[in-house]
Amino acid sequence: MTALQIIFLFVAAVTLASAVMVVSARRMMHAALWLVLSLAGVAVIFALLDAGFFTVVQVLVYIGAIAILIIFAIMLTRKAMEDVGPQLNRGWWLAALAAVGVFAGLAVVLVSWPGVNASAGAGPDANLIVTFGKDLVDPHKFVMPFEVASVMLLAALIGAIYVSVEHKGGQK
Amino acid sequence: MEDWLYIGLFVFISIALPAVAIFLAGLLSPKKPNPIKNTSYECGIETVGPSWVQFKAQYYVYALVFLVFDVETIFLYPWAVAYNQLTLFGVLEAVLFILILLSGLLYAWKKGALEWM
Amino acid sequence: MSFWTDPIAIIENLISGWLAGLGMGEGWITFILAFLGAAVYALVVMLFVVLLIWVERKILGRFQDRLGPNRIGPWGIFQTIADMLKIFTKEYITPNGVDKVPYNLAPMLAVAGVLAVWAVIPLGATIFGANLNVGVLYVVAIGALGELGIILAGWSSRNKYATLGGFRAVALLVSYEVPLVVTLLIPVLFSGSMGMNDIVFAQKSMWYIVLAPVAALIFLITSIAENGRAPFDLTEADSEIVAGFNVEYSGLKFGMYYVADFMHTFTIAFLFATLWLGGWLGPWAEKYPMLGIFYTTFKAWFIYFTILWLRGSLPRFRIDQMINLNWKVLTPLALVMLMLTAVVNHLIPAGMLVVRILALLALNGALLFVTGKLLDRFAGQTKRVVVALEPRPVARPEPVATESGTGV
Amino acid sequence: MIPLPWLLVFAAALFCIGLFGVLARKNLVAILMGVELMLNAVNVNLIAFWRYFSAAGEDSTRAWTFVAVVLVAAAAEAAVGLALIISVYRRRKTVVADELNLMKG
Repeated sequence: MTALQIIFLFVAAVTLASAVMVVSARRMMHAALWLVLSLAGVAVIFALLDAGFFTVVQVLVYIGAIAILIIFAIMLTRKAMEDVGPQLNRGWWLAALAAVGVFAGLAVVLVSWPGVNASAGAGPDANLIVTFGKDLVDPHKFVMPFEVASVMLLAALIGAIYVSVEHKGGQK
Repeated sequence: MEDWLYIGLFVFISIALPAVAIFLAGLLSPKKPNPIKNTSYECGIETVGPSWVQFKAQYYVYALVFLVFDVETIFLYPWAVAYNQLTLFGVLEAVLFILILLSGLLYAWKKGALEWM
Repeated sequence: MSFWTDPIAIIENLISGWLAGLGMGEGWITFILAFLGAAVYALVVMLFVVLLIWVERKILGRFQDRLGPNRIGPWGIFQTIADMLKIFTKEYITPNGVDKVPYNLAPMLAVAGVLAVWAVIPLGATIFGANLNVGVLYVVAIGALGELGIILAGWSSRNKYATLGGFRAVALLVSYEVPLVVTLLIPVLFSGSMGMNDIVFAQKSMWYIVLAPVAALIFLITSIAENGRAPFDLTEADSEIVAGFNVEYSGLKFGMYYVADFMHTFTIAFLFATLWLGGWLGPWAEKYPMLGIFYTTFKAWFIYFTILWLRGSLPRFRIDQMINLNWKVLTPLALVMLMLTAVVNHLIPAGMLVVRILALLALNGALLFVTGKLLDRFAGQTKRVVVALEPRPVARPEPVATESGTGV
Repeated sequence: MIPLPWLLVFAAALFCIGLFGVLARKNLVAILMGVELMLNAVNVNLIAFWRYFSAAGEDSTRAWTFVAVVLVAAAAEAAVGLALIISVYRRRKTVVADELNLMKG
């Protein structure tokens, strides 16, 4: 076992444990903090896979923006969640059963899949970010996703602001 | 990979360093709590109601606009890195990208979402 | 290569040779070297803050026509050490009902969010932590730790002031991050790399402050705001509201916020020097990397003094002014600046440096001019809504009617 | 290098934990957090496949574009979802999924 594998196992264990805490913590704010730890773990795994750019983006977008947004939303809707009583549905065991079932199914499919024993590729060249940037605005490659992403962000912004800004004289 | 090892260690150390300092100071410092000392600080007045107050939705809107502009970095930074090797068309594509985002900002502005209330 | 041209590399070779002599594997040597390097670097930065607090107090004292610290040691230079010893022996007061783990974690994260930035700041041609190929984004991303530290402090203290102060602070921080992120694209765009050291190398022909002064200005303003320094210190405007998110902290836990604040200021100064003033570039800097440290520090010092100067001379903004400044001036300006700079810079063929400088300077001048005109035009139109109140009784010595009718 | 099955099993586990959160939690914000976990698992998978199966250069950027678009989708989903939750909370004073019955006024 190489050092890389040991680090991976450790990080994966922490990530999964904090993910479990996210779905089981009673206090919403604690769940959000566990979510932050879990997202950070995923960021480290990206770094282990030589995708440094996405490590940084994961921290920037998920921890810096989405987690903060979630924390704000928790604070805004706080009265309803005085953190008493069960935080799970009555049928939570059904959900657990479904999750375990899906996991078992995925595991079986993955292990029986012939491609699973592939060895790692050559690894990324140092200039991959440059190539990525070029391809993003190349009309023969990914200019569509590029522009669609900005339209999608625009739509999200307009929609979210429309919903969340209180209308003057609107129904309360 | 070596760079990332260094970064990981550096982040770990920059959390550990203040942690060690705080721990050491905890050993040195006196511990004499009493009920009055341990109450929440509210300028000498007794705390009324729950101390986790609810706050304005306005903060949420700022965070929202921030999120949108933050995600844009995923696309704009690689574009900026490749900038010197692009054609004019490639540059104009990104200008269009920014213009679309800018129109979102203008919408938020017109809607009054950016006002401090 | 003698000891004085590049001592870091020499020491590194020395240690790795010694470790190899002990029969260690390649991986362990890399690990130990990285660990030692990071630890020493972080420790030096932390200790530098001690000196810096004295400098800041001294300079600020002069700005305000006082002497500043002047009792302990020559020119009061050991004042911070005395203060440090004092704060080390202060009691930690943990109020009832705090959420223990986040409460204790928050000051550490606040420091870490600033300290970790130093991993990518180059001090000389060969003296840097890591020339990460996503360095600029890393600097922005690691700031999220600081935000998290503030939000945790505000929330876990279980105090109304702390909660409101914390969320107010974070709302301002995230707001100002938008123009910051957009402005940081400019050096990346010019140099074609996100690595900090590559950006410094690319400034050999011309410093970026000459090519994009407006971007540099926006960077300076937003990073001061991110730091929460005067004139943007309204998150902990101690003369108006209680200190904000860190109100329930005491002893060294409070001290950590203090350290983070001071360290942030001079981290900004170094970042500014690296991104806009050519970092360690200077005569013979490439041949003798140690000279680079001197150049960077000198340039950063200049910016640091400017920040202190602003702190000493400007009054505090109101929160609505601060929000308006960000969303209605800086953000649109930064976006327009980015688009125009990208297009204009692209139209000029490579190699024509003088033309490029002149064109970009003209563009920046025009941008500033138009912004100024627009601001003048709309200056009178944004009125703050003031609730009209009945005239309130004012406590002033009214003439009291006495029997003789003269009053007092 | 990390064996591919480890990565895939890890991603599957993360996905299923998220799924459990979505199905079992009462609070709408918690459901959204579950969705975020699932999207993260997707990204881990995408990056793993990129690392193992992409030939040098050619289709690397395709995987990266995919990941970037997933990130955008996650951000847009979080923004709109949380805005809706806040709006619902303003009208109904609850964010518990079971108590939201739109048929009753």
